[in-house]
Amino acid sequence: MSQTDMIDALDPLDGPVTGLELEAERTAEALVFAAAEPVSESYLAERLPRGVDVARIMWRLVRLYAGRGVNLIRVEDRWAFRTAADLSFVIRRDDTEVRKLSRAALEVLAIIAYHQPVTRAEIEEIRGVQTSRGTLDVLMEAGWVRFRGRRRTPGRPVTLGTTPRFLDHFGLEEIRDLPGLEELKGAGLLSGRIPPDFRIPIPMSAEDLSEDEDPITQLDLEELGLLTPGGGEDE
Amino acid sequence: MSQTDMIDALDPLDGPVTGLELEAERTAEALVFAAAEPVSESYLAERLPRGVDVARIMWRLVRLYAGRGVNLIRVEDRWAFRTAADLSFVIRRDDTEVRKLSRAALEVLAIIAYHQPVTRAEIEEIRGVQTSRGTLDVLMEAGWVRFRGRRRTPGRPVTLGTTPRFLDHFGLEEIRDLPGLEELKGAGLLSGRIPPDFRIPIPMSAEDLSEDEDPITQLDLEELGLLTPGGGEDE
Amino acid sequence: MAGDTSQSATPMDRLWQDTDARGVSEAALVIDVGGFEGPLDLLLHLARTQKVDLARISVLALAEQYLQFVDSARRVRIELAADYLVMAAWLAYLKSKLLIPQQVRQDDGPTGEEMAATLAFRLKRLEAMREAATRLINRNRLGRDVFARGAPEHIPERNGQAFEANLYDLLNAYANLRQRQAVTQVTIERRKVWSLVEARELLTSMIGEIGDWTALQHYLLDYMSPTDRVTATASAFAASLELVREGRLEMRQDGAFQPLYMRRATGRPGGPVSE
Repeated sequence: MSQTDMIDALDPLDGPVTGLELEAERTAEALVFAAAEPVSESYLAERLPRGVDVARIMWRLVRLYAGRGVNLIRVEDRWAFRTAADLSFVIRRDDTEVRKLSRAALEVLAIIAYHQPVTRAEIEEIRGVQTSRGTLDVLMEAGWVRFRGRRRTPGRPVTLGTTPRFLDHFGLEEIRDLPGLEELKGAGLLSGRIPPDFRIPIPMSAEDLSEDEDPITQLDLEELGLLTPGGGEDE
Repeated sequence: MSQTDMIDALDPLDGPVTGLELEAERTAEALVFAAAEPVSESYLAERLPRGVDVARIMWRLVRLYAGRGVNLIRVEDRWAFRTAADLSFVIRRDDTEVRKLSRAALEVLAIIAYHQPVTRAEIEEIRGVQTSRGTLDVLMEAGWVRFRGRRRTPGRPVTLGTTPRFLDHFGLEEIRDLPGLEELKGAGLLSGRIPPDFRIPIPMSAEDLSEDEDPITQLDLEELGLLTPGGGEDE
Repeated sequence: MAGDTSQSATPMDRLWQDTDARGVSEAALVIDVGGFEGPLDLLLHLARTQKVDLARISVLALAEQYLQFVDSARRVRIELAADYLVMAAWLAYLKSKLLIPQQVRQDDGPTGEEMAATLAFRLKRLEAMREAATRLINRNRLGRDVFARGAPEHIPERNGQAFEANLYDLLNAYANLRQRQAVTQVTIERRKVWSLVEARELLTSMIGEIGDWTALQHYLLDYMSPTDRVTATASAFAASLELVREGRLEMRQDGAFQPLYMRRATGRPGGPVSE
């Protein structure tokens, strides 16, 4: 989306391209192509001929590669080449294992991503359950989550946030690109407090309501007997 | 040489390019890019749309990339992308290769961060092992650890602390941002099975000297200069 | 996201009539406590069986379902984790507040409506995060759908640093080291009784900050085995007094044998700050 916008916006910049710029393009291409990790713009700027507009160079390259099998993408202020997503099925190898996340870990990751900076207590409040040992560990080890700092409130709790690697892994240019972020914010679902217009109508009598309750059946009870108590542990 | 010949020789093949061929080009590009090693033509043939002439696709790609910062090259009978030879000076591996910090160094660094101002003897007491000469050197060299002052106790041992660069590297605003006991537990770094009297110090500001510390003087530094990097003497 | 459009405008009367129209013969609820991530998760599951937008759920019905579930579980002698029981106590309290017509508001405690709204909001927020997580994980992921250079030719230097280490490595090293040195073997005896303070802590992580007068104790005792009640009451009372002394809690009782209300202490200058 925003990449395409940017490409369109750059059209006026099409103008004459100098030999210096072509050389800068080749160099930038080579630098980014060679690396596996995204390369920062400052890293590129240091290595490109003086006086070229690095952003312009990069966006020209983005457009150049837009239709190809390998695309130039941006992760925050870093650049990387990545295979085109539509070719996934051809490139995918059987031996490529992406990290499998437990449901708990995935939920914690999403909460950290959407609510960052967020404290552990806030995560637990949202999930209503303690975060088990190891859940955050997995996310830290994957390099997706990091300690950001400490909240300037009593107790100075540590805040968590996501890393550039998280963005890279999930194909996000920046945090603002998280799916549905704006709607969630608009609905007040990313705040700790109930939005003022969030009201639940309250029934007048208890009788009307018993009808939409699902009674517990014998079947349920049998199932209960089979199952281990004291769950609620994640992982 | 022979590549150029081949490109010239292919010119007659320029003719009409089908959509299928363009797709094959994209796929080949992505496959070669993502592969860890040069890929064979048979590997490509298996994955490209049936009926395309793999050699023709590859030679068209060779020509496409010929003037770019990245070239498609043939190594024996396999294909690979390589940065253009004339740009190798930009790409060449940086002299200062990034090294991972050893576990010992990480431990010493962490102790210095949490327990500062701390003497070498105290570090050894906490770790339970002698700290090798090189370990502190590495941390000094990285610019993360510095001499803070001297403890006003017999022997006036030198105290160690962290530097602003340390904060910068680890993304901390101030030393007090280091997580405490609860946060370490919460992050799953400490297990629940710790003695009740287990404490983690709240790190002292890296800037101010503590009450029983004297500032390091020029004289001290000279003295230390003799002692630190070369001579294995400490305290 | 479900329902941010509908929640505000719908007249409340119609809402509650709606519930009658719904099929009552929902597939029987499958209760698998082990499969739930705590009481809030279970509540969310129950709410889904109501098949309505979370902004329109009947909190009362939900509470009723949950309490029924807990009762059944207890009847067949399944030992439920403490947090399930604390949630039950809270819901029982909520239920009583919702059912009893607005009393003369003798204090500033939250109304049943406010408490219900809080619960509904939390359920909705949790559901929203679940959906967000699903959308996130279904994106094109690096290493599965999208690939990086397979044969990188160099590693860009990072800020000219010769050594690489991140905060996580550092903390991990420190935590491991300290833990290694703390050789003392501690075995924590399993607690038979949890105090009201613990209950409050559990509840806080489930429901959020309980800022106002709450008479949880009264309901909580219902969910304890008779043998534990006396000791639970005693230890809860002692623990609460301790917290009052520390300025972290305020307590109130309207008369002898009346429920004991408590709330987080507010605005005590210079008092120790709880986490």
